[in-house]
Amino acid sequence: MRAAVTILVVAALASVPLWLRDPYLLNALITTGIFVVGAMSLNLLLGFTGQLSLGHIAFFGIGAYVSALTSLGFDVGLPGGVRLVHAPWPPIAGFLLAILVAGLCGYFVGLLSFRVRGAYFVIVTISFAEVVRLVALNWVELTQGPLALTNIPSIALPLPGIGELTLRTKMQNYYLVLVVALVAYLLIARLVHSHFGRAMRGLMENETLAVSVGIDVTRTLTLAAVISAAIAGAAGSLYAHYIRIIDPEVFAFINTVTMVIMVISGGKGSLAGPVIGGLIFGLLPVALRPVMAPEAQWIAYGGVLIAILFVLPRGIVPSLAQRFIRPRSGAPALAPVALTETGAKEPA
Amino acid sequence: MTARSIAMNIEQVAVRFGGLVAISDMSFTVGEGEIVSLIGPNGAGKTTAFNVMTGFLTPSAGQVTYQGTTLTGLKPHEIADLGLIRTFQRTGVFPNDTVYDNLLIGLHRQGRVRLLDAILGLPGARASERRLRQRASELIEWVGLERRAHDAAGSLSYGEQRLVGVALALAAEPSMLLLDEPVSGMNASETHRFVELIRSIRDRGITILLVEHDMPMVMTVSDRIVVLNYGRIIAEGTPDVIRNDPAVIEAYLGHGAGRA
Amino acid sequence: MSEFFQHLVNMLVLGGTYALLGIGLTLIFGIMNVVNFTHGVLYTFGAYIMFIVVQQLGLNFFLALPVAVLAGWLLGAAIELTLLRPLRGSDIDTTMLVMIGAWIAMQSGTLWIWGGVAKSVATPLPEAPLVLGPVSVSWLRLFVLAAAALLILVTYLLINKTSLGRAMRATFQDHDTASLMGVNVDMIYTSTFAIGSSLAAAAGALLGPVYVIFPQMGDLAAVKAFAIVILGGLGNITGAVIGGFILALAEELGAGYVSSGYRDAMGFVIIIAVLIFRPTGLFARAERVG
Amino acid sequence: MLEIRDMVCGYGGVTALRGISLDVKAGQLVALIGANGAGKSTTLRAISGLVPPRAGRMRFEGIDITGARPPRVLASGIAHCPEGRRVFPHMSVEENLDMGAYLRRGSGEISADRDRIYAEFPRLAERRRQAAGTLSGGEQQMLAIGRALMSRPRLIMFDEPSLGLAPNIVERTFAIIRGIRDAGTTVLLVEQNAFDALEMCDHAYLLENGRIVLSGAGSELIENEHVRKAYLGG
Amino acid sequence: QTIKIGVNEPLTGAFAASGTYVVNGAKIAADEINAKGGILGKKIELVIEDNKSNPTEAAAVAEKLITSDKVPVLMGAWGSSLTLAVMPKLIEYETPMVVETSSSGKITTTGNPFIFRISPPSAVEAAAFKGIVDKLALKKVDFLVINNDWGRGTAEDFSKMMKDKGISIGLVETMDQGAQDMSAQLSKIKSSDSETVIVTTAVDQLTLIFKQAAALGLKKRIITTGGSQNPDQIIAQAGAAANGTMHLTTFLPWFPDKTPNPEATNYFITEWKKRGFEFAGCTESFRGYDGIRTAAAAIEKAGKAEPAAIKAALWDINIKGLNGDVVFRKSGPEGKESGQSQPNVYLIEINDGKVEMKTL
Ligand SMILES: Nc1ncnc2c1ncn2[C@@H]1O[C@H](COP(=O)(O)OP(=O)(O)OP(=O)(O)O)[C@@H](O)[C@H]1O
Ligand SMILES: Nc1ncnc2c1ncn2[C@@H]1O[C@H](COP(=O)(O)OP(=O)(O)OP(=O)(O)O)[C@@H](O)[C@H]1O
Ligand SMILES: [Mg+2]
Ligand SMILES: [Mg+2]
Repeated sequence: MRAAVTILVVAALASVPLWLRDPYLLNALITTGIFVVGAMSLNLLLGFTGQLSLGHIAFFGIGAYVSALTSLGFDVGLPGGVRLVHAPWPPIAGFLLAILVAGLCGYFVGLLSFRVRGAYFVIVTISFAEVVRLVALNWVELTQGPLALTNIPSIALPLPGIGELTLRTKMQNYYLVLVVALVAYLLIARLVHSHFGRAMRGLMENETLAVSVGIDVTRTLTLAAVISAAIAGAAGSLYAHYIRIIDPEVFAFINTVTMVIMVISGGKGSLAGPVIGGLIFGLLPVALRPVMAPEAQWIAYGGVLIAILFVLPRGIVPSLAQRFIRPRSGAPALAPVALTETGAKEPA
Repeated sequence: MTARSIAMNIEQVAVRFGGLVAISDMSFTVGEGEIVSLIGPNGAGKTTAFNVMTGFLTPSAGQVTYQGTTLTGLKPHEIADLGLIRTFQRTGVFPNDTVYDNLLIGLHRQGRVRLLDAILGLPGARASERRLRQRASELIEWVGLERRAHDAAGSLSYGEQRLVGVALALAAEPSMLLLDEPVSGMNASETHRFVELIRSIRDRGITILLVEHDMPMVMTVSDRIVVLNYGRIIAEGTPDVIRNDPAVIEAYLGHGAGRA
Repeated sequence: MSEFFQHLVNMLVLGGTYALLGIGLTLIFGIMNVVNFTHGVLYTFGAYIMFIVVQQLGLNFFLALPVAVLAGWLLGAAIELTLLRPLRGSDIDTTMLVMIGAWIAMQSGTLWIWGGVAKSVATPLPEAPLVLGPVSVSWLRLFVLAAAALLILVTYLLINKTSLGRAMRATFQDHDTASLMGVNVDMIYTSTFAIGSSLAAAAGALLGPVYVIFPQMGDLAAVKAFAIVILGGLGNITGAVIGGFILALAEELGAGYVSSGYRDAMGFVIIIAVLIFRPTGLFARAERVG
Repeated sequence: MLEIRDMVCGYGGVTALRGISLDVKAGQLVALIGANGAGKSTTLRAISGLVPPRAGRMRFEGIDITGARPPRVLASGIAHCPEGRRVFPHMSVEENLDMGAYLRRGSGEISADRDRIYAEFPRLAERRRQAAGTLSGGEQQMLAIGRALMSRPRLIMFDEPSLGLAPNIVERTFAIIRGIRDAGTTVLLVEQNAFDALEMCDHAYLLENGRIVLSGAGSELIENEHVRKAYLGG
Repeated sequence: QTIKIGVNEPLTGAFAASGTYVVNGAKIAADEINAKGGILGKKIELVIEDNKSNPTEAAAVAEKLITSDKVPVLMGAWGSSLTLAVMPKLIEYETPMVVETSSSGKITTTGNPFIFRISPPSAVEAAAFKGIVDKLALKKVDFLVINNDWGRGTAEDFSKMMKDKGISIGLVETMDQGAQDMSAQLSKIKSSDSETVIVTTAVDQLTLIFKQAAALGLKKRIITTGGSQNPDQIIAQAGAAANGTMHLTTFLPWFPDKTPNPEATNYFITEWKKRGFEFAGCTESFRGYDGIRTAAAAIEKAGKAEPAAIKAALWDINIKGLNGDVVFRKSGPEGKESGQSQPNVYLIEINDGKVEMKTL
């Protein structure tokens, strides 16, 4: 049953470019898809470990820059008179490196997250993103700073024996994003349903208790952070090669906020949540654009967001699931946390 | 008492919170397979001692060794990996998960598989998963919460949550169990049943260190009792000795405790 | 050397404004546990009230301040009643997202009403700065510093020394139990949010004339306020004040002696460093396990 | 004094109380006993207004308090010392006690009451300035009891007050409870320490699965075969 | 039946104020043209879209304008990163764009033959300033610039030009776009040994800088560049603090007679005031006006509203813009050159709250 639904949804998504001819809409779908991948990765942290990263765009941006620089090449001076010169590599190498480097950054931020929680984690992530943004802005020799990296090549897939296929058209890019999104989805799904996923949930709900039964906080959180960052890095790489210009504005706070909106409105901690939330809030601006004044579009955007949460406070997917599928027996009606050990929780 | 090998050795442990001395110069041992109770007035430092033993607190002085391993510097989960598992004085559950899922989380130590196996869903990972589910059901049955297995743990009554807490500790396969006031919130009959439970745990070779204010229970179940007052050990011995120790009666039992 | 003293004076003045930004948020975020994305909008709102009263209505500058505080209070109460009350008991992330929605909508509303062009407010204070040897500082900023000190003191006393303040803290630590103590928790929710909002509006009203007034002015202010609150420890007013000065010091010296491009990075690096060594902020609340 | 008729109560999809009727007469000490999950705490929460009743009526001193919110219930004279301590963790011991007197006016009397509580529980006096969240379990329990006493109610409800207290403090706590009853305050007591509770109460109710299955004088219940077996460990 | 021109500007977000000004200027141009009967016998229609000050959106907007609205020519997109994001789309759909504000050198040097820029990149501005430099007797200058392509580019190009003239360069300080407190940077500049500060940023930050410099007792000559100053807004908001500051600008709304096309300037200013806009907006909005007139002239010259024809015609136009002749010269790699026109540059000074033309 579930498998059938999944296949149906995937087939529907795969068919879109076959009947949707409007390049503008296809473009909107592609950029939305890229952000949906970012949102899925954020959901792994927020929804399954309870750690809200408000600097998630840092990993996305790092992925974008790494990928762009790998495929464009660079020549920078390092302290001590050393010059670091890199000749352009194929974009696909950039894509893989983006995943690697973003994952590595996730590792360090994950190590930090072992020390801080809740609000403190939030601010560390915001700070991390800001510092990365300022480095991108000020390390002009490497990143060209505000002058932006331009002419980033499109991704080319090596076809063994034939040569390579450069993904230039919208349809090609659409399928590329779709495939990456599916892989990310499956990876996250497997992870959270495994025993690692349970460890994450345990930490999220009652950390003291979780460690007392032998769950390793650092390892679990770092693992989640690495995978989450790596996926975000992949999304960033797709972004760089699709938009083909990248400047420090990619690290803007509003981009993180967009991902947070996608995750929470769709339903954090549910696999489909960020996809649904992402599609809604990725495409809502497209729908609003022709019908009202620019400022009004934003007001409507905020209004829709509030309205969704008023009707479905736990996010679209979990709230609907609860309502239509099976009323979960005895979900605590009074806040049960107040009864338990860790008492007053810090805000996330 | 026969010569057993020592499971846990607490050597001259002291804990201070700012100016407040919670424990000073505490030393005692717990033998393998023994049931030792740690009692004392409120605020004597019993829970603090547990926190030191399980790595939640670093002592200001002294050290604890468990089965020959010095615990200093180990993190709580590493200590748990040695088989030293505790329960909490107040309730401790994963409130938004069902009782069943709570136990699956508690079975973490049994369910370790390689990340890649889990992500690829290899047979090893699946078999392990089946074993865990089996064991979780057993544990639920054992504490008598079958009826509540699929309710969120946070929606259970106070006493029921405490039972889940004990089941969680057992799920972690302890070689030594530290129980912090396990029967508070249970009535006499429930306590009786719990005593049986503890005995059966001990019979499986698990060492038990118990903190409890329920004197009838402590007196019936303990091999040996250590009494703390203001962070110091003021008495140590068999239940009979402790029951009649004037210092203990004065500081802790009270004169009406004869019924114990 | 004189440059150093000038930086120090700048730091004092800037720190005062940061502290002011921090205390309003420490009430709402630190005590109420609402990740208040509208803090910046309320700050902006206070500044626009100042603009309306002084520039458009032509009324007195000093009169405009209490008006802005009152307006902030009313708007805050309205937000609490319409947006937060219906979601009482929901997840903190849900309320955060509603606040994000309100932030986006209200900021665009500001843009719609007043346009994007920056406004400024004339003040009756002398334009020529106060010069003390090698350092000089504007009278307006000194006034802001003094007003900030006053507001901080009043807030401190309110929270820590009055029974209303105690009820507030109790409510957000355990609201069922607080209601068992006879606290009207609905009233506390509304008034805490309203007081926090009025402080944000006060900050905007004071700083609007120092800087310029435009729809996004609150964004940067809000980010800094969050950093300050967390640096000082959630819900800790003294901590927020000290956090404000630390951030100001880091920025001044960072810009003065490291590189102005990394000025804002300094503050964030400090935050990361502080949290590595003191994971619960500079003034952590005592906690225990078991 | 307190009169409950056919009260039904629950959480979400769960029904915890299935029609409860009980009476607490002025000046009495009434005990409520029952197994884990029987609904004892829910009964107290319903009375104090934390959980709205789904059916039934409640009257206190002749006034209908069905569905009243907690502050109103407290103002009408009923205090509730909740289960599981529920101290305000980031407030000091002293501030916690002052919260108990939130609705009272007159600082002189309040501080006299506070001193009385410090005298009863010297441990709390030693810890006056300590954040309540860092107190030991038993110390928190003492604080919760003290805080409830601070409101000077006409009816006070205790939910497992002896939980986590040392035996000598349990004795003292029961003495205090008897003392306030003797001084004219009505008490509704939920206790797992069923023997002591039944021994000192004037009247007792036994709750099972959300229903009252037995009621009578404490001594009657102690003698009851079912009670002995299921609750007294005998 | 109308001829459409796509306008891709920031109407919300960080650059909303400027983008709105530019659009207002554009509307004046369109109305003027239509009042005179339009072009090729048809009215022109501006299809205005908000790019939200966001590069991703700017690219999406370009896509929409070209594919859904079928505009044959665009104007946009204010900020350099916004314009740079649009550029791949221009190549993809072979549609030309008139760039009215962006200053990044990259825009015309990376080989995009669909770009026609009427705003001066900082190198052009620096070259124009060259003549004035001698007369000001500069010795040592510090820079305080906004940390984006515009500020950084200005610091770079002006430094180069000044070094060639033997002027020494002191500090180069930056500030974040949106930063409100520049006291730290100004304190540093205050204690440096240069006599002049070159400041490049948008008008809001300029106001703040003047106020804060006055508060700090900074007594150096301040010269601003970039033509986004809105001196009137500065006078209104910074008051006495603005006195003595000098501004390098490309448009002189205060002295219509001194502009290259007094008639158009007068018309534009009258119309601007008639529509109730703030006078201060003129120095930003005239670029929208010139941009649309440029696009319209190209359509007229092309004789049909088709992208390829318009692109070809853009090379041939010569109109008198508000700040000089719009004539495109080739810039960038051979075979794929972009067009760049050279506007005039003037120096003005604020004295006693009035704008004066600096005669040197
Ligand atoms: N984090 C802390 N900060 C300050 N004081 C603390 C902290 N933790 C414990 N204490 C104090 O140390 C003393 C010992 O506390 P502990 O919890 O160990 O007592 P206990 O013996 O378990 O008492 P109980 O039987 O009441 O549970 C208490 O007086 C308590 O107030
Ligand atoms: N917050 C809640 N959400 C959902 N169900 C709840 C909640 N609190 C209690 N219940 C359910 O209501 C029933 C009665 O609980 P109650 O707490 O009244 O029991 P009790 O008699 O006080 O038990 P104990 O002796 O264990 O404290 C139980 O079945 C419990 O699971
Ligand atoms: Mg204890
Ligand atoms: Mg109960």
